[in-house]
Amino acid sequence: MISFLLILIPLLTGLATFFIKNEKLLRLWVLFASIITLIVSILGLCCFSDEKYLQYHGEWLSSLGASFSLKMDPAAQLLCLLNTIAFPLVFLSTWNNRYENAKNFFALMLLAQAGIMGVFLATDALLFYFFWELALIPMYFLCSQWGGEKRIAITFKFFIYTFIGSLLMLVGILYLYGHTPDHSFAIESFYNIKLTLKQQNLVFWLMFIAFAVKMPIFPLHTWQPDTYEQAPTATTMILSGVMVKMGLFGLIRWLFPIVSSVAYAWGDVITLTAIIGMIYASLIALRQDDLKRLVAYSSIAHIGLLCVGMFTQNVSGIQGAMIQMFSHGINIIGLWILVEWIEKTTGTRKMSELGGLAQRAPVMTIFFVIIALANIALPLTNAFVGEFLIFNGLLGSATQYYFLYTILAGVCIVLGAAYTLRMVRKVAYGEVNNRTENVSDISINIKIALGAIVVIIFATGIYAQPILDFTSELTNELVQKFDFIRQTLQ
Amino acid sequence: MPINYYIFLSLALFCIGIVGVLTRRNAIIIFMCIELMLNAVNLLLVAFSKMHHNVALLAGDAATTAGTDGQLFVFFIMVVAAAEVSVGLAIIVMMYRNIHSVDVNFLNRLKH
Amino acid sequence: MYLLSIDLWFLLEKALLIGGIIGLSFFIAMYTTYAERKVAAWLQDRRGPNRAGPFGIFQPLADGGKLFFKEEIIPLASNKFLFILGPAMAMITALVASTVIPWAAPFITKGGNVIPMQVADVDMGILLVFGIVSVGVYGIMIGGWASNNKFSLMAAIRGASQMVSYELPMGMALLAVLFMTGSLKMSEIVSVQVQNGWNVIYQPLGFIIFFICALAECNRTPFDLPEAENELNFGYHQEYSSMKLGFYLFAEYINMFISAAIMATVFLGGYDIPFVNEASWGLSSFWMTFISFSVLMSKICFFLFVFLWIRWTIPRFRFDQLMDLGWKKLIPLALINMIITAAVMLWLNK
Amino acid sequence: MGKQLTNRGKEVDRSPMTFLESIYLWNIIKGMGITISHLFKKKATINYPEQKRSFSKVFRGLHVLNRDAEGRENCTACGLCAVACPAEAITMEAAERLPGEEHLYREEKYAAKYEINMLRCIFCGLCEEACPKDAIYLSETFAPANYSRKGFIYKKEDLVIPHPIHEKEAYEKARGGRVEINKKD
Amino acid sequence: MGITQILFWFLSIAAIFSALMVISSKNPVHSVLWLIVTFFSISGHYIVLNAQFLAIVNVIVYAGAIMVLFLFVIMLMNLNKESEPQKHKWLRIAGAVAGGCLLLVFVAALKDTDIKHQQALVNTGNIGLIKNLGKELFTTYVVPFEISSILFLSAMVGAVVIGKKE
Amino acid sequence: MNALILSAIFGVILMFSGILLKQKAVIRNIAIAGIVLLLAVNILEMCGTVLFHVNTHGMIVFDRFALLFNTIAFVATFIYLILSARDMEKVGVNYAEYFALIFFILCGITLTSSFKSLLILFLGIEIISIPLYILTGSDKRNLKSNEASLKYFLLGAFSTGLMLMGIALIYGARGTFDTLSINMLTEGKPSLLIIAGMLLLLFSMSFKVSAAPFHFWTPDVYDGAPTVFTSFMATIVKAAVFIAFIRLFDDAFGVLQSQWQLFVAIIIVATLFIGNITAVFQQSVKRMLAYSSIAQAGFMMMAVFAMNTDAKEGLLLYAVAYCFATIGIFAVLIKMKDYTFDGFNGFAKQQPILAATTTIFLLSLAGIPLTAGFLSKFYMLKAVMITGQNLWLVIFAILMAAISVYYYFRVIQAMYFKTGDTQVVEVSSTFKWILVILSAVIILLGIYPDIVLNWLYF
Repeated sequence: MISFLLILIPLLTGLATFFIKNEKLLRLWVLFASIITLIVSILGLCCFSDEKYLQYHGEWLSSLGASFSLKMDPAAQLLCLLNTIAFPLVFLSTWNNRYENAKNFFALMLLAQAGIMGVFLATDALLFYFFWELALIPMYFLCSQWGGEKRIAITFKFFIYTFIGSLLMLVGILYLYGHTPDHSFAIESFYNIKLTLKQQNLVFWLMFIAFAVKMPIFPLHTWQPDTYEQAPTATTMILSGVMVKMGLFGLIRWLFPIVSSVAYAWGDVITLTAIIGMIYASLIALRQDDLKRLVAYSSIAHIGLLCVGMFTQNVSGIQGAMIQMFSHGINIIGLWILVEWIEKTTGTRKMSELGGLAQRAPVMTIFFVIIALANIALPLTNAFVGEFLIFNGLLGSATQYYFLYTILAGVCIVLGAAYTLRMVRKVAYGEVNNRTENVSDISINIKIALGAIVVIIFATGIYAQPILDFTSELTNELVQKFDFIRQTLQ
Repeated sequence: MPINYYIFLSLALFCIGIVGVLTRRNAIIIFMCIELMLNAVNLLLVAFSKMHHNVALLAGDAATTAGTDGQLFVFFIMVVAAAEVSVGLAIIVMMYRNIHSVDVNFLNRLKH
Repeated sequence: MYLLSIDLWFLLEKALLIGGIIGLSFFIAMYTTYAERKVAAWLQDRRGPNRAGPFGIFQPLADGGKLFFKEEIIPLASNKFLFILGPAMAMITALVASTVIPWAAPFITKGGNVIPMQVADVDMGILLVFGIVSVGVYGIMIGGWASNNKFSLMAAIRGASQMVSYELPMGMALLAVLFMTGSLKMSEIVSVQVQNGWNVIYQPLGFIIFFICALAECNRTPFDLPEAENELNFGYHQEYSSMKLGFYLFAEYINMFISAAIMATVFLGGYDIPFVNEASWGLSSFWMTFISFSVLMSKICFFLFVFLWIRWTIPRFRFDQLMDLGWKKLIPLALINMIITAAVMLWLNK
Repeated sequence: MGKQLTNRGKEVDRSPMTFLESIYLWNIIKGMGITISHLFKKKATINYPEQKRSFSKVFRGLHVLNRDAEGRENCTACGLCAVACPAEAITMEAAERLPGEEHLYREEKYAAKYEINMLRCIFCGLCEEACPKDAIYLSETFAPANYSRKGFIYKKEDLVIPHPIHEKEAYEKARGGRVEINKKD
Repeated sequence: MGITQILFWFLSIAAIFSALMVISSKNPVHSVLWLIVTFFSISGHYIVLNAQFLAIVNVIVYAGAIMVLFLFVIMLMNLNKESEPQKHKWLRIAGAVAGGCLLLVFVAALKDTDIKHQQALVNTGNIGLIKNLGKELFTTYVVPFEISSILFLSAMVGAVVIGKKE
Repeated sequence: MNALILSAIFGVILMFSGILLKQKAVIRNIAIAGIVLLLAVNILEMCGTVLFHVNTHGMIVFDRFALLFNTIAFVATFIYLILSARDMEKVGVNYAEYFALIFFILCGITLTSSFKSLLILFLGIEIISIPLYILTGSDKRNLKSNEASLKYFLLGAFSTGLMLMGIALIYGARGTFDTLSINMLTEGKPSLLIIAGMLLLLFSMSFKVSAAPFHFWTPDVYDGAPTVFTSFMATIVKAAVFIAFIRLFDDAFGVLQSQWQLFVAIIIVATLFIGNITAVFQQSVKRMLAYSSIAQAGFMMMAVFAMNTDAKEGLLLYAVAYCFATIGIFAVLIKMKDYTFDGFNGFAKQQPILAATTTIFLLSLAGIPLTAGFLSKFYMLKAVMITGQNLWLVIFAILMAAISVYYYFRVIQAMYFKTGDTQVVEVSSTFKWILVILSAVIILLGIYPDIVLNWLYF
């Protein structure tokens, strides 16, 4: 029931939003809606551990073997929480932004939230695909209507990339469906499929490409920096904070359990590409002058690490990745809020044109530094927990090159620290110039948003155990399955 | 007559029709070649109809009407051909009124 | 009745018959030209040709001779082959239609052989006539086109459209008759009439329609638009001279003859003598054949006379009037006639 | 008023057609009745060269220049006929009769040249009426066809009647019935 | 070689020859006339097969109505050989070769069919007679027959739509 | 049977209404009433009430599949008429005749959806084709329309010739025109005659549905024809021919599936490839839609390829989705002055409702989830997938569908993200409402297609 509500609330409120004309009312309404969703998701996380509240099953397309099945397992719960946290933050931080056709903008945002939520919750492959696309379409419109100058072409590139990916995933789903014994799209039937290695290979690549595009990892990432740059920041926050997690989540729920043996076999290759991508992204980030692009590339690097964590396929790595999914979402939203603010107040995103903001906006600077440090995974911040676990997992992983990988990944962390600190230095410190002269400090709404983020950063960074406990059961199950397969393979 | 003779005869006529359609530029001639194709089909159907009739007769059914359907089909083809011709010629004349030519190469103008 | 079962005696018999019919056709056609002039004269209170032979009965021979010996001119710009083909086709199609008409009661030889006085009593009898009539257009069209003269061409196109248009009501009028006779065979159509009375009694409307269409098919006044002198100089055979012109003219008269014969056969009982039972006279087969033949001929002559009579009474239509009449009057009428006949037949057979 | 020859005098009937008229068939049959009735009427034509119609009494044909019973020409070239001619078809030249020509010309003056243009002549007969000498009168014959316009200008030779004594038969023929009237004078 | 065979070969050769002339005549009017010849030879074939009804319908419909229309249109447009531009020579050769190949393929494919030993009944058999066809047409095939009237109606409406002057 | 007879009757009524009635609105209303009546009697027949009992001797069988498709076609025609019937006035003066022809086409559609005899198939296809030739050329003063008509006619007649040759060969092999009897093979390998005939039929049917490589007429014809009629012919008619296609190959050649499947696969690949790739390069939306219809035909061909329950259900769904969406787009397109992509610039600003509904139609055509277009494509893919061993085809189709997104979204981009002055004819609020309802239906079907498909079974 909870899970159904989580989709229904943003969906209905989103549709209703199309008809709200009053600007003030509109903002209150969407904030209200998103907070309601947040409350529901927290309820789902804390109060109702009973399965019957977390699951939902409805008749839908039964002739096709599909159903409207939702389930909140721990991984999904974590991401739902992220999703529900992200939206109020976004709405709050963009309180003062002016949008043309604001009602459409917010309605589409809420629809996207519903879609993303559906992706995390669906336990029916067809439904999963539906929500996957439902999340994409509003994003497309949001980016191309309210984005930057080159938005149309760039967003279209983004759309085509993800769409081709998702269509391939559809083929994969269909292929699996063809092999289910009871001709059903239910995830349970999918888990029961017995495939030969060759078939598994096929399915793996069909679906992995979709997820990889979404994340994105190295060779498929080219849409990402451009899109982040051109999209309206509110959308970018959702894109980078929540949507990329769809790909990672897909790995856990839809790929590894079904084709775990080939996932394991390809683990090396993918880890290597991910790491190459990380290094590449970090190096580019070092050379960036544009704030948005820098954050975008840093995101690629982080996601690469998450992917590596996933493919370690041990408890530590996967749990790390899970936590890090959450943490990265929070951190990067914080970064985007700041970048957005900087761009709005100074009129530029170029670091070379900025400087001395610490003098003019000290509160902002404090937040900026904290979030930046969280981003480079300083201990006591949330990202540290995740990255530490991932490195741990990588070291303990079964690949023969684990050591090399660990070193390379470590290099990336160092590079990450380098460019993040460079950013902080360039933006916050140095001389005040004519652009930054007349800047006043951040407004109250941003303060609230950033404050919440900082609270979460520290809370998770200091006391991550509840989350670890929460996901450990799921992770163990998965890893046992991997181990079983690994043993049978040997 | 052996049925093969008829098959080859009507196939030959059919292919001559096709060659005409492919090689001529005058819309009316092309249309005529299509009529030729239809006639080849008609001939073949009649021959088959008589063949099936023969088969039924040889099978000992003296009062058989096997093969009637083939000839009726030919009748329908003729009917349809007549209707088609009326429309087709109307179209050709309409085009001639506008461009004073029945050359099908003019049709390429649609491709830009 | 199989079309291709052939033996020698049969061939000879048919050859004789064909020769006879062709000769007869020519003879009748020749004398229809004579009759045309005579009747025209009479109806206009004149005397008509009376110089060649007693009462001018050699006039057609003289006309023919004149046509034969006139200079033959083939226009330079014309299409030679088609120019010659045109009148030939007109002539051939005119002649062929006579094959299915039963000219007299069958002749029974001493040996008991029945010789039908009909070239071919084919299954689709009357349809064959239609087939041939519909092919008859080509003579006019080809001739008119090959002349390479705009008047000829216009006349040819007029003629063709006229003939094609009037074939329709003609066929539909005939259909009503076919409902009643239940056969397409000419011989059966006649024998049904011998038993039940002439079709013209049951089908007066059909007969009138058929008759009007026959006029149009033969390009007779008031439907002689293809040769309307005052608009088209001389119509489709404007460029023709000598015997080729003669063929065209002749073909027209042969057509008249054949259509008269068909009307007589289909509507007036063919060789049947009305109101009497000739079989009870006990005449020999030869005489029976002869009498029936003369009865048919008299009917034909009557129709021919009516043709001529109409020609010299009614003025020519305008082309639009002609088409109006054909499409808007005759076809609906023929349809109605057909439907009523069918309904009545159904009712009677129930 | 007797029977009218044409319908020209009749007023056109513009009333709408009745049903019977609108199907035409009846009218056609009526028309055919009219034509067929002519089949049985007396023929208006005759077998011309063999049979001929008599001319009316007042028929005016080709001109003739008369001679008297002795064969002398009556014409004195007075010119009255030329004056009377509305079509100005007659021209003449006068000449004095020379001694020894008395048997040729009745008076002292005669027409040396006398021409009538038959293409202009309207056969009105005014010349005949104008003539004081009964020298010209209109016969019962037609002007025959000719190949040239010149041929229709009739000279005196063409017009003068044959000699009553030397060519008696021809004279009688040319004279026709008309001379009777002359004789009465 | 009986008379049937002679007729068959004669009609076949006539049909193919005239069909070839149809596509090779420069003058459209000649094409039409050759096509009429083709139709007549096909009608002849029908008679050989004792399909009398079709034979005569073929003459009435094709030779008598359809080809008249064709001739009509060609004459109205006054198309002569000068007015018909020829396709490029190679294009024509290509077309002919394509058609020939098609024929070859057909013949090669169908020369050994399972019915190759069957005979088509000639001269005899009464299914082609009008009475039998009529009976069948108005009992079993009465629905298609009525349907074809709809076809005609639509063609008629169509010809009016296209042909009527505005 | 109800619909077959009534559609013919209404064709005749409308034919005469042109002579008897002067007001165009009355004629239009008669036509709309006619289609409503057709729909009603067809639904009656689905419920078991047959008004006309005609013994067709097994040549026409109105099974559920046929009836359901007829219903779909009638609904689509109804929508088409209320959206676009007014625009036919602009084409020419023969207003009533256009409706008459459309009703005759509907009559042909009922035939092609229900035939059990090749004779009926042939007649049905011809009844569909002949009025279409005319509707294509109905804009008589427009040279493009003339040429399109002539081209369509010549090629259509040519393909009819091929089809007839195919039928003749099949008749030679089987001695019957009954599709089910044709399917009953004796034993061993099938006769060469039947294979040759079947291929010829395949080619001609591919031509009629404009599948590559027999598609070359489609863009020109769709482009040249008056847009109102392009809308009809690219949607309802095309779907009807597909129904005929699948029926023919299911009933008559089901046993021979192994023989023709490869050919169909090649045709599908070619159609998808050519349709999508060429559509990308078009500048005119109308022409783009023509190519997209080729591409969609490629997808629909997959139903023929797979030939199972899913394929048939899916084809019906596809028919609905495709017809509704395309009719909607064309209805909007007719109102435009400029048919190029640039003509749509800034459309959303001026006509937000039209733009929104058009977007939904385009999304449906592109096969984006939540629209009927997605599910119908999904059904096709699924149908092919469960035949096994044809993954390559599915992947290829998917890639092509991704390409199709490019050109559909070009319109969306133009409408929403570009600025410009779109010239639009004023539209009534009814028009807008119907479009809104139509798009709602498309979304509804995209979520819950069983409301259509359940009619197949009960």
